[in-house]
Amino acid sequence: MGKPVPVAMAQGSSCWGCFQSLVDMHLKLADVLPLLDIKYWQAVVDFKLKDLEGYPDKSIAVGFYEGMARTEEDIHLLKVMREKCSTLIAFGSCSCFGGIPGMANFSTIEECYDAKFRHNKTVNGGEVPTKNVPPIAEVVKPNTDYVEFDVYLPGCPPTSKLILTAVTSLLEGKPMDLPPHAVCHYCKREKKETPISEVLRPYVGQADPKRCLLEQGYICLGSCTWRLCEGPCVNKGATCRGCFGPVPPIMRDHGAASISMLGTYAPMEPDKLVAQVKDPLGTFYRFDYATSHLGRIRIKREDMKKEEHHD
Amino acid sequence: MPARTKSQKQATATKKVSQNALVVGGGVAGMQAALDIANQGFKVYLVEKSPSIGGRMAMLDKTFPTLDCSACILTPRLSEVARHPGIKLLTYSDLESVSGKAGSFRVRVIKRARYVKEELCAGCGECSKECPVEVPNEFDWGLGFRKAIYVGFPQSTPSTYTIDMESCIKCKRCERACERKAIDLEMEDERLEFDVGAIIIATGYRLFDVARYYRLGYGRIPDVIHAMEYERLINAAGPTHGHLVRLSDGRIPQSIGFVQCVGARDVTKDVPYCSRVCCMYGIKNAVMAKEHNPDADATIYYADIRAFGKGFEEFYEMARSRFGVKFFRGRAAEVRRDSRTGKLVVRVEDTEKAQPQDVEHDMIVICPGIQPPEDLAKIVEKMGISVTTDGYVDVANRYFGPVDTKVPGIFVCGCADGPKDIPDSVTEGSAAAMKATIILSGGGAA
Amino acid sequence: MSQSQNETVVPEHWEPRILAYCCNWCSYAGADLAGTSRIQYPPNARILRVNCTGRIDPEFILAALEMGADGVLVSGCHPGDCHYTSGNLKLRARWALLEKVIEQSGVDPRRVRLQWASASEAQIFADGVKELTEQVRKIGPIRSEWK
Amino acid sequence: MMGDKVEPRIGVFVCHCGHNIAGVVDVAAVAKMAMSLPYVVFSTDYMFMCADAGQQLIRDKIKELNLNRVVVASCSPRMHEPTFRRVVEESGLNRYLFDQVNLREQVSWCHMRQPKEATEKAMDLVRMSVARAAQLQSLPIKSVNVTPRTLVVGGGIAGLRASLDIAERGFEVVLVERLPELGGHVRKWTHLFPADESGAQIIGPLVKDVEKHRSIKVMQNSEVVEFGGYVGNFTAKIKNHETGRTKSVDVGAVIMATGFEPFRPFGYYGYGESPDIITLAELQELPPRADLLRPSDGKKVNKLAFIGCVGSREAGKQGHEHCSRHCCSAVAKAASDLKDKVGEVMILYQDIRTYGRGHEELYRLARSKFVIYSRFPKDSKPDVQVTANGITMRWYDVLSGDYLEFEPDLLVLASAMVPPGDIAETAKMFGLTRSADGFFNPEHIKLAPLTTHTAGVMIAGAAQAAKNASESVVDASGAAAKAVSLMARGQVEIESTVSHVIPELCSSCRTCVTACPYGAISMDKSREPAVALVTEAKCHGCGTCAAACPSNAIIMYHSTDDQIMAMVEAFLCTPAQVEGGTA
Repeated sequence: MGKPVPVAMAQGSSCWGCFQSLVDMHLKLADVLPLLDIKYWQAVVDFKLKDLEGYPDKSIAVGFYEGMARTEEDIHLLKVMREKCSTLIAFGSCSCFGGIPGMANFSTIEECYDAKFRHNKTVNGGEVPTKNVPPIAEVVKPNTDYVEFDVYLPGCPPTSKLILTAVTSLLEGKPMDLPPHAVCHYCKREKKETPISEVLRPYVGQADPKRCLLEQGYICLGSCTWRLCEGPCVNKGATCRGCFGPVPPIMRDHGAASISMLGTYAPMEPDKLVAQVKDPLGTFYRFDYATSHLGRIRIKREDMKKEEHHD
Repeated sequence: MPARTKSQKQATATKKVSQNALVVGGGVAGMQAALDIANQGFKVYLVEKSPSIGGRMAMLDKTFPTLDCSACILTPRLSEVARHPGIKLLTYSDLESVSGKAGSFRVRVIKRARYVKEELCAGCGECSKECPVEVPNEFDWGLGFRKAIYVGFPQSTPSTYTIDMESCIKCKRCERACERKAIDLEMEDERLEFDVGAIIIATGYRLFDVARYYRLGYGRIPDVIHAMEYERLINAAGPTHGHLVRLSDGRIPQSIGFVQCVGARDVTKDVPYCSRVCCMYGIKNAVMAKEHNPDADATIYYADIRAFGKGFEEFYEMARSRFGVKFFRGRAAEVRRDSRTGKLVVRVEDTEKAQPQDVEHDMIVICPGIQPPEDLAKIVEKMGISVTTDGYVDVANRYFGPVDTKVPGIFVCGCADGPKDIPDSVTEGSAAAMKATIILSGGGAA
Repeated sequence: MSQSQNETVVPEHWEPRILAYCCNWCSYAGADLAGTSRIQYPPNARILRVNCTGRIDPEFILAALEMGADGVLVSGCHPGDCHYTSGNLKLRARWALLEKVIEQSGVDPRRVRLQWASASEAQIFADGVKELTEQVRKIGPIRSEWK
Repeated sequence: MMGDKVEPRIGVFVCHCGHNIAGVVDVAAVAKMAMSLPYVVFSTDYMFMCADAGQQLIRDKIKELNLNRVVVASCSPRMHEPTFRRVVEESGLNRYLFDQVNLREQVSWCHMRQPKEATEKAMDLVRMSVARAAQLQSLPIKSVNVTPRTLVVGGGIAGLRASLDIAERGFEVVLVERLPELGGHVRKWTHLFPADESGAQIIGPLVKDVEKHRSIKVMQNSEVVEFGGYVGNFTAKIKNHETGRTKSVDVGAVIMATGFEPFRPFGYYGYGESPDIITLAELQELPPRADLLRPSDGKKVNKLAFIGCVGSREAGKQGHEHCSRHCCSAVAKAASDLKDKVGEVMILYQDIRTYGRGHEELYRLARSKFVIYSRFPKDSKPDVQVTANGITMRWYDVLSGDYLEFEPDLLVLASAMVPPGDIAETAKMFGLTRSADGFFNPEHIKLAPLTTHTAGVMIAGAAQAAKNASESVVDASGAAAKAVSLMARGQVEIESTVSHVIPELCSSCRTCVTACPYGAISMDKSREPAVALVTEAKCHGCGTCAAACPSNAIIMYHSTDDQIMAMVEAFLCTPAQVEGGTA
C-alpha cells in the first residue's frame, strides 16, 4: 500500500449527518483512516480555511463537500474545494440536490427569518442576528450552480456502506459502479399490481407487513428513488421518502417522476386525490426541490429580482 | 394471391372464372372500386376516357362539409391507384365492345394515341413550354389555356403529356424539347383485348347545360358563371391562381348570388329528380366566397336546402351563423345586367314574404344539376344494358342488388345510376367491388 | 404557497408562448376539425402530438415552464372516452397533483390548463386555446413572474 | 429499434397546398429558415407535396443528397402521414424516419387573418419537427397474419347484407344480434320507399339466406361484452343473454352495423300526452289494414298530420343538430300511401329533402294526391295542444304569411334518427370515436366513409350516420369489401410504435404493469429479480407506461422522452430567446 492519499472534508450548511455516517463505519474506519492524509476537516483536524486556500490547485486527490451553500462562507468554501480537489464529491443529498435545506425555497427569506427568529417561541426578542453571521443568500441554490462535481453520493445520509464503497474505489482508483435501480429493487414486500383508490396518511391504520406499502395506500417513493440505501426503511415498515433522490440520470425531476408514478397508481377523482395527498410539494420534493424544474423557476425568480434591484 | 377456401378453388376451376375485372371510369367511384378489387389480389383494368384519372373531383376546389381541399385528399388516392400492382390503368381509352357473360366477358378497348410514350414521359413539361399553340383548357372549363401538348392539371395521373392533334400544328418543337425522346407524332390508336369476370360501370355524370335556362343569362352575361367554372376560379391551380374575380373586368366581386336548383327538380327540362349535391356545393361555394373576401356578401337562392348527409346540416348552420352566408328562399326567375351600373340583377320572389324583389350582385353563380354523361347509353348498350327515361343505368333492386345492373356480372356505382355526392359514390364503389369479387372468387348464392 | 403574486406589468409586443400537448385521437383531431371548419383562434399555441395524454410525464410540463413557456395546455379525450381506455384518467390524477405543486411553488397555476376536447369538439378546442392565451396574457410572461 | 448512429441529414419540404397554406403562411420564408437548422441539408417549398411530382421531388432529394430524415410541412398527418411514409420507404428510408408538420389544419386555416403570426407559428413548428427528426430512429416493419373471419355486430339490414356478402365471397362470419330476432327496424316497417315493398318482404329472404349459409354463425340474443386485440387479430367475448354463457371468438375484422334508435320525442308537440300523437317509427309499425284507425278509440282517421324535423336540425342542441336524412322521403311515401285511406293529410316541414332517386317523384306524387305541404319557420315551431276534444295544431305558414290551424285525428312526428343509447359504451369497447351527431366517426368523411381510425373495424349503415334502408345496404356491401380485402391478403402490417422495457434499468416496481390498460406488460420471471416485459402484439402504443416508469426504463418507440423534449426545447429555446428576445 502506497502513500496516504490527500483528502479534504468540507461542510456547508447542513446537519453533519453525512459525516456522522462516515464516522459510523466504526471498525472499518481503522482500515480506511491510515490510507487518508486528511488535509482539511474542520471538525476533526486543526486546519484552517486559509490552509485549505494555501494548498496548490488540485493538490488534494479527493474532496467531500457536505451540505448546501446558503451563506457566502459556504459558497466560498465550495469554490475553494473545487479549486484544490481533483475529484470533488457531492456528499449527501443536500450537496447533490439542496436537500432538506432546499425546502427553504418554499418560502421567501423573510418568511424564513420570521419562522426562525422573529416569531420563534423559543427565541427572546425576536431579532434577526446580524453580528458574526455570514451574509445569507436570498434563496437556496444547488451546489451544482456554483461548481461541477465529479461524483454524486446522495442520501440523507449516504449509508456507511455506500461511503465505504465509494472511498475504497476512489482510493484504489477504480471506477465506481452504482447501479441505476430504484429502492423497490430491494423491497421484499409483495406486489399485486392493483391500483389504489385511497391515499392514506402514514399514521392511519396498520400496514400489512408483507404487502407493498404503496398498494396499501401509503405514499412510498421507493419506485422513484435511487436504491443506494438498499431499502432499509421499506423493509422495516416505513415508507420511502425519497432521500436518495431520483434514479439516474441524476438530475431528472424526482418530484415529477413521483407524481407521474402516484397518478398512475391512483387514477382517482382529482378532488379526492388532492384532498388526500397533503402537501404534495413537501412530499414529492422533500430532498431535491432546489434542483427540480419548479425549484429552478423559484431561483430564477430571485435572480430576476436581484437584477431588477441592480437596474 | 388471395387466400381462398378449397371449395372456392374448385368452383373457380370448374367455372373458369376470369380473375380480372374491368372498371369503366376513373373518377372517385371507379378508383375506389378498382382499389377494393385489386386489394383482394385480383387484377383490374381501369379504363378512363380522359388523359387522367380523378374525374370531376379533381376539378373541385374544396369539398363539403369539412372544406377539405379536393386535390389534397384526392391526390394520394390517384397515386395509390396508379402505383397499385394489381391495377392496369388505361387512360385516354374507350370501351369498344363487350361480349360473353358473368365470369368470362371478352372486352375490347381502344387506347387512343397520345402521341407521347407513357413509359418514357417523365412529366417534366419541357415540351409544353416550347409548344406555340394555346387553346382553351377543358379542365378549366375553357376559362384558362393549355398548350396543344398538355396535362389538364398539375396532379394529372399518369403525369404523361398528351398531344391534342386537332390543335397541333406539327411544328415538332416539342419533339426537339423532349430529352427523353418520348414524343411520337406517328403514334396510332391501339386495340387491346382481354377477359374479365366482372364489369363495373363508373362513368360519372355531366353537368346540366345551364344555358337552357335562357332567362338566367348564362352565356349572354359575362359575370353569370356556373358552379364548375367558379370552382376553377377559386382554385389556386386554376386560371386565375385562385383569385376570385369577375371575368368581365377582373374586379373582385363584393356581392355574389348563388342560384340553386337549375336543371334539377324541373319536369319541364326533363330533370324531374333532385341532384343531391347542388345545395351543399352551393353552400360550400358561398362559404368560400366569404373566405376569399370576408366583407363580400354571399346569397343563396334556394327552394329547399337539402343538407341531408353526415355533417351537412351542421355545415349549413355554420355557413349561416359563422360565415354569414345569406339564404333567400325563392327560385330566381331572371338575371339581367343593369347597363347603367353594370350590376347583375336577380329577380326573385321572396316566398317567405310573398314579394317579388330585385337584388343586385356583382357575380352570379348558377348551380347546375347533374345529368348522365352523353355517351352513357352508348357505352352500356355494348353490355346489353339499357338506360331509364332519365338516362341513368337502372339497378336490379334497391335492396337486394343496389349496385347490380340487370345483366349478371355487371355492376354500377357512383353517378352512373343517379346523382350522388363523393362519400356515397365511394361507398358504392366499394359495394360494387364486393359484388364483383364474389363473382371473381366463384362464390355467390348459387 | 408563500410568494405573493406581484402586480406584473405586461411588456409591449409580448405574445404568450404556449405549448399544447394534444392526444392524437381526440384533441389533435379536434384541432384539425377546427382548421377545416375555419374556426379562428389565437396563434400562440404550438401543438405537440402525443398518442395519448397518458404519455405525458409531468416533467414535460414542468420542463416547459422552466424553459420559459408562458402557458401549457394539455388536451385529451373526455374521461371515459380514451382511445386507449384509461390513459387520460392517469393523466388526470397526475395533473391534480401537478397543479397543486405548481401552485405551492408560487407559479401561477392559471398558466396550465387541462381540457377535454373530443374529435368533434373543434370549438371547445379552439375556445380552450383562446381562454388560456387570454388568461396568460393577463398574468404576463412567465419571466415577469420570476421577478 | 435499429441503431442510427449516422449523423442526421434532414430534408425539409414545405408545401403550398395551392393557396391553402401559401395564402396565409410565407412558405418560402419558412423553407429558408429551415435551412439554418441543425442537420438540415436541404429545404424547399413546393406547390403540392402530395402530388406525384412532389413525391418524386422527395425521392430525388433523398437519393441525390443522401438524406436520412425527411420533414414535410403540409397538412395534417392524420391524412397524409401514410402517403409520405410510403414515399420515403420507396427511397429506401425507414418509414419512421419521417415527420410531418401540420401547417394547414392547425396553422393557415385557423389563423387566416394573421399571416405574420401564422408564419411565426409555422417556423416554430418546423423547428420542433426538425429537432424531433434528428432524434428519430428506424423501427422494424412487422406483419401479422389475419384471422380469416369477420365479426358483424348488429343483425339489421346492414349487418345481414354484410354477412351475406362476406360469406358468399368465401369467408366466415360471426353475426351478433342482441335481440332474439334478426332484421332490425326494417323488419317492422310498412312503408318503405321509393318502391312498394314492405320491410318484411325485404328482410324475410335476407334472414333466410343468412340463416342457411354455412359460413355464417348467427348469435342471437347475444352481445359483445369484451373486445380486444388489434387489426387482423381481434378477440371478442360474446355473451348470450338467454343462457348467460360467454363465448370467445377470434376474428380478423369487424363490421359495426349497430344502427340507430328512433328518437322518442317527449317534450315535443304533445308527444306522450295523447295516444294519437305517435312517431313516424310507430306509424311504420302499425299493422297494415284497409283503414287507418286512431289508437285512442279505434275510430277511422279522417284528418292526418305530420310534423317534420322532430329532434333533428336543432342548432346548438347536442346530438340533435343533424338532419335525419330518411324522414322527408319516408313521410312523403307514407302520406301518399295513406292519402287514399283518409280525408286530409297535412305535412308541416322546414325543407323538403327528398333527395334520392325516385324520392322527388314520391313528393310529387303526394302533392298530386293533394297532400298539403305547409312550411313553418325555423324559429317558430308549430304549437300543439291536446285537450279533451282532441289535438289542435297552430303554426305560422310561411307561404301564406298567416297563422293556420288544423285539428288532426292522428299526428305523426317524424322524429330523429339518433344513435342507440349505449353507443358511448360501444365506442369505448371498440376504440371508436364519435362525431357531433353521436354516430361513429369514419376514417375520412369523404374518401373513407366505411373505415374507422381503428384499423380493422368498419362501420356500415346507420352506425355511421342517419341513413335509409337502401343506403345501409350499399354501405354494408362496401364495408364487407373492406373486411374481405383484409382477410384476402392474409397478412397486415402493424405499427411498430410500441413500448419497450430496458431490462437492465428496470427496478421491478411494477408501476407499468398497473399502468397498462391492455395487460401488455408482465413480469419476466426468468430474471432475478423479475423485470417488466412488454408483449408487443398486445401493446397499443399509448405510452402511459413510459410516462409512469419512475426508473426511465421504458422507451416508447417513436415517442421517446428525448424526441418530445427536443421539440419542447426547439420551441422554447430558440436562439433569439437564448439571447433574451422575448422577455
